[in-house]
Amino acid sequence: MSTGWLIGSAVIAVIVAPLIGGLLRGIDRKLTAHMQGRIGPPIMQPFYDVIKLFGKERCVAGKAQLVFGYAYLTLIVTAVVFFALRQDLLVVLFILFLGCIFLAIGALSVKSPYSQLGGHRELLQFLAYEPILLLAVVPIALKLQSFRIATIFESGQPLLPHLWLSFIALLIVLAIVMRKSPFDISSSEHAHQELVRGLVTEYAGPYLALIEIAHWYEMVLLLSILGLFWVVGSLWWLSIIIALGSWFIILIVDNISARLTWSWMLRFTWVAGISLIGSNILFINLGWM
Amino acid sequence: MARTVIPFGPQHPVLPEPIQLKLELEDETVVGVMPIIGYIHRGIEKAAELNDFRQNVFICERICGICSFIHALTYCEGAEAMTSVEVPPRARFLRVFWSELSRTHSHLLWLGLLADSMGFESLFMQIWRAREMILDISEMTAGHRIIQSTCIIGGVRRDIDKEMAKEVDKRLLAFKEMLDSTIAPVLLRDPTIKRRAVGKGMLSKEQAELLGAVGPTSRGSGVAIDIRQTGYAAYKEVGFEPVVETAGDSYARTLVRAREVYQCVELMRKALSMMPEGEILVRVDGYPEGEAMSRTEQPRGELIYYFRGNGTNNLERLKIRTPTFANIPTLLVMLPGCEMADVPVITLSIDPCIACTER
Amino acid sequence: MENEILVEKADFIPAVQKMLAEKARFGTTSCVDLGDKFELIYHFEPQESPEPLTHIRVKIAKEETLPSISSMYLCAALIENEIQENFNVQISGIALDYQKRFLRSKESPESALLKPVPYAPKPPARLPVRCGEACPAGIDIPRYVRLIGEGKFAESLATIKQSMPFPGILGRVCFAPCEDNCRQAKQEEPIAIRMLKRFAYDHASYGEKATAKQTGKRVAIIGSGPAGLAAAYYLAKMGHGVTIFESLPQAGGMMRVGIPSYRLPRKILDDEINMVKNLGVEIKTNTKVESLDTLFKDGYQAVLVATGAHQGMKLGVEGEEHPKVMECIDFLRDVAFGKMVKLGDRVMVIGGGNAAIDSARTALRLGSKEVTILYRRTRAEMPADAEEVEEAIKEGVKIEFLAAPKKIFSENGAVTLENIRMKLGAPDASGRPRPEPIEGSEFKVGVDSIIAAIGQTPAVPEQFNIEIGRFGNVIVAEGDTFATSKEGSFAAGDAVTGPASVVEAVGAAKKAAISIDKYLGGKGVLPVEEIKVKEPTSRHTFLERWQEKREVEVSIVDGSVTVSVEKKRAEMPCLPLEERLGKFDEVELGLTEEMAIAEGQRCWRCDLEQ
Amino acid sequence: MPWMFPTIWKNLFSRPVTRRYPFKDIREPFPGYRGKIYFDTNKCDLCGDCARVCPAEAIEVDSENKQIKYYPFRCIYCGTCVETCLQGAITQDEHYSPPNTEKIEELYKIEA
Repeated sequence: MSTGWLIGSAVIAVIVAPLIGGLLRGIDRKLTAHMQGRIGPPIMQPFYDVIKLFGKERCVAGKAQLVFGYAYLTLIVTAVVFFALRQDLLVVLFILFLGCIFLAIGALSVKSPYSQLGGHRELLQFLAYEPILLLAVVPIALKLQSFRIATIFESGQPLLPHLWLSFIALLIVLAIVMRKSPFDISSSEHAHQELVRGLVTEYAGPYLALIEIAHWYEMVLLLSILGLFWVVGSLWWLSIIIALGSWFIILIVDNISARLTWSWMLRFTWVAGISLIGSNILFINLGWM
Repeated sequence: MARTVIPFGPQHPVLPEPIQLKLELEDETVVGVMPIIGYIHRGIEKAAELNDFRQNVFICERICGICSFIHALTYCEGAEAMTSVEVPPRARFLRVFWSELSRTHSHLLWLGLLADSMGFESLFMQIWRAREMILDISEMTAGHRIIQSTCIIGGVRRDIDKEMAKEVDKRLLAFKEMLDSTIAPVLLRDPTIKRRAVGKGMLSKEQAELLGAVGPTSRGSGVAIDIRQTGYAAYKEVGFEPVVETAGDSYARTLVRAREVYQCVELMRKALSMMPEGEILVRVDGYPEGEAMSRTEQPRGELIYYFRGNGTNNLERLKIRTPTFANIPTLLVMLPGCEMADVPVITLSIDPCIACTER
Repeated sequence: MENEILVEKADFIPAVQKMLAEKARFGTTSCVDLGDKFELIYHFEPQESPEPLTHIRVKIAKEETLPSISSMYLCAALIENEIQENFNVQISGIALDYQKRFLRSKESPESALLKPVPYAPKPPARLPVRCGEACPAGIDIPRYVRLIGEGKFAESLATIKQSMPFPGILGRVCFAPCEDNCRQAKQEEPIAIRMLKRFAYDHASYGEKATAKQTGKRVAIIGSGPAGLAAAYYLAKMGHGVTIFESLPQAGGMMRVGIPSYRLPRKILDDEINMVKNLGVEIKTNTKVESLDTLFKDGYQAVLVATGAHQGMKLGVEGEEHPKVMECIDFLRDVAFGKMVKLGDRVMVIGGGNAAIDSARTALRLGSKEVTILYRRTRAEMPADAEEVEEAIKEGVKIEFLAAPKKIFSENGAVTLENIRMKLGAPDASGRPRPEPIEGSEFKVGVDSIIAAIGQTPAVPEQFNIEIGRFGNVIVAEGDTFATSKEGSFAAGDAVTGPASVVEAVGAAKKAAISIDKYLGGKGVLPVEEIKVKEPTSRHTFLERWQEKREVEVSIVDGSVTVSVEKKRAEMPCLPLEERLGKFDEVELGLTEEMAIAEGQRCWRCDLEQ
Repeated sequence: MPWMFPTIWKNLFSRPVTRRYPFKDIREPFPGYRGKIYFDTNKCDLCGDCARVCPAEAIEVDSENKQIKYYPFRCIYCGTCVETCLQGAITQDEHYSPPNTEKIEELYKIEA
């Protein structure tokens, strides 16, 4: 594939990803509302919210927080660009991690106890899902002998039949990144939680909007990684179905469970995630998958 | 370990009423708690001294937005005792009906808030959807959804005729059906709910007695105290057994309230079916003189009114002891040692009604 | 209102106390401003809720102060506080401590009430521990060690007493298999369990309370050694009439005649024997039992043979009958009963057990200048306590390893011992390397006396008419019931096991006592005093506890220096060496209180480990 | 967790139970609902009973100027005035009184 085409797709990705992300958030809210027997907000509501936030007064608790907020957005966008350029999957993930750490540091740079606790919990959350995300790449590399996304496109055969265990582990990660029950620990989706959206309590106005947009990027990036599991072959459109399907499963789980505590989350994600991926790696090495 | 003081309230999304809990945290563990009340004092006791004693019903009714009928009932019971008025039997049964309706709606509201504090939004919506059915019955029978304003000194203002009683019965059965099919199984079985509530906020029986806990808070710890046993209104005729759980944790208090919802439905149907024909209101001629004490069981526990009249149109003194006021000290026992994430659940488990507390 | 109680200010608190005594629940308080006075009405609900309320009314002048009832009804604090604020009523005693614990008033001190209830109020199930399993008497070791660490010495002593009657004796002479099995020894040094037992006995007192009703049955016990005394103790507590027959002039058996008084002061021994006597046990000294049948004829329903192992083993070398050769057991007995024993300057002790060490140290105290122990193997194989050996060497005892006697004869007026050097060979049945003589390595030593301390065997009179085992002359007793071949007679202690330790004898005697009780128609339940102590409810993990012990001190003065402090095993304070010789004063002085508490806290509490 | 699933699945494929109040699908109130208060200026005889019984002091009767002042934002819609009025001059209909951006008061000129 030509370089020009790749760069073009990267530009398109940067523009389209937040649109998809916002749209998915809108549909998410609508579907959740319907599951609860409500009408719910209009599908475009997330965009209205962000536009309204941009129109608000610029108010910031500390300059450092601002820098970290921007760093978060920039790094996430960079990760998306690298993904679109079909670069090394490890590079994409590590840039993503760095971005998330900046978000937590941004929260920790403010003195508000809510923000502090939120930042602390975000780090714990990070501790819970990043190892799984990182480990999930290993079976892919084992299968294809390369960490490059381009290789997945070139391989010519879908990954899901071999790597469905890792895929399930990634679903847990998706739930955490989307901040859904039972994992909405650091900043609950609705502020009805002891920390009042701890992580972003101290962000307001346009800066909150930036964080929101970065979340959209993050979600789309993660869904794309899930989509990689069936990106080739004649049924390439299955990749979109898989990504949206897993997104829908997370919505369902969100609606049928209560929020749990961080200690439980840490235990669950580590035990479930690592054993799933570990057995996947084992099975690949044994030649069963 | 890092020690932080988190101001939980006075404005907090989990506790939509103004009470402040200064939580002392060590990392995520609560080591100290300091409840601060007094943010919405409204001087209702004083207002009741200045107003006509008949008008006070409507003022007392507005002490609390959730158990308003029972406040009115308690006031009327006391005022009737002072003016030596005999309430007609039909009115007494109607009072039982409405106060149980009030209790049902209060418990459902609380169960919904509990689900919300656990981040279980769909259950919250489902419970409030069921509560809507109760509010419809309230609107149908009393004319308003929450503040029914049906109880006045001497009886009740509205009657429930046979046709309406049939309709109410039908709606109550539909409500029970909804509870059975969608809400009760989740409350009783869902592992995520149990994980959040079982063993959290322990209150032993001795502590409950010593700290003067009332209502479901004490009944969740195995203290079988229910003021309805004294048989005010028509409770003696209707008859009932208090709901008691012994575990003493947040889950036990949840179960007490959930079981009481079922009990309320039964009591309402019983009251409607046992209701005798006759008057619903008698004329009140006298003026309050002397003293009286009236106690009722509010959804949150025992409610005490003390009256003192001097034969004029106004009361000399009205003293109100609300259940949440008696239950707040238990928080000091329940909260220390729990995780920060459990604070909303434990705090809610006493069903704090701050508007009541402050009066 | 009905049920009014009008009281004056002075009678107010008594009236409320009366309500409290009737278990009335406090409802609320109303206050009315009467112009020049306040009237306060306290509403109470007597016991059951359908009863009418009771109202205590009290009038006070505006400048007067009313006592608070919040010390009786904690829940009243909030209400009284509110009244105080709204009406300016002066109420004494309520000072709500909002900063600390909200409901603490001046009168009610901080109570357990305001602490949260732990979810699992029951103490965690305890695990079997290696020290406890190693103890022949089955003492709850982790518990008494913990209680000493908590400073509860009396409870600790009671814990020991639950399973073993002689903490004073065993706190001094036990060979402490528990310490060998202490798990902490793998990481640090073992807990000084024996020293703590001694500490508990020295620093706390214990009254015997649990005694069963008299059964009217009578039991005879032959021998007043540890096994006999322990069995007597338990049988007496189970309500039987017990008589002990002792052939020696004083009770105590091997504890009196085998253990020198610098290790076990006679006062302690006498105290413990008196403790048994006080339970109603009769001890007949200087009485030799000739036959068991006469005892049964005398009206005893059961007999316990606990004669011990008092017969020294023969050396089996040429010239053994030499008058200067003594059996160690005879030697120690003579010393114990104050007979003058002339040893001379040079003493040779043959053997490597505790008896050998005891003999050597006793010899030193009797004035011998040069005491040598002859042992066939090396120090690692010595059956004696390492500590005892250490002390002996400190005191000046020489030990000749890898040598054995070959011949004893008189030469130039002195006894001469011809010895032979040994080397270690293949392990034998006991697991120790078998010593093999090296040919031609004989050497001669001239000494003044020789003490043979190579072991003892029981000497059971033939008239007892009970079955004797083929090896070692011991009584054959059934493993669980301790019953011998003769109906109604039982045996325990060294007489059954061969020479062993005090604690093993006590452990066996306890089981024998249970068995005898069952034989006599009892249920075989040992009467045990209940101990009321709070069990720990927290379960730390092993790792956490281990790290707890290593305190890290950071000095800020000269930069950052980290010092890790390791808590060492307590060292037993001992009599200085120069004060030991020539006297029989107790060598070990006992731990101080601080040392004992520190030692008790050092324990890892493996029994609570998750 | 699975116990909630049938409910949300059913909800997802059925009509929402909420309404777009006050724009669409407004449910008619039950008969007997205590809503807005109206004064019949023809029937009123300015006796002032309603003002006396009103617990919220939402009605002021000015007999000199022959007018009644009614404060809807004080009113608690208890309906006591309706029951009290001997002339039957006060009526209450079954609709909520609409929200407003300012605290209005209503003035009734009595003709009789």
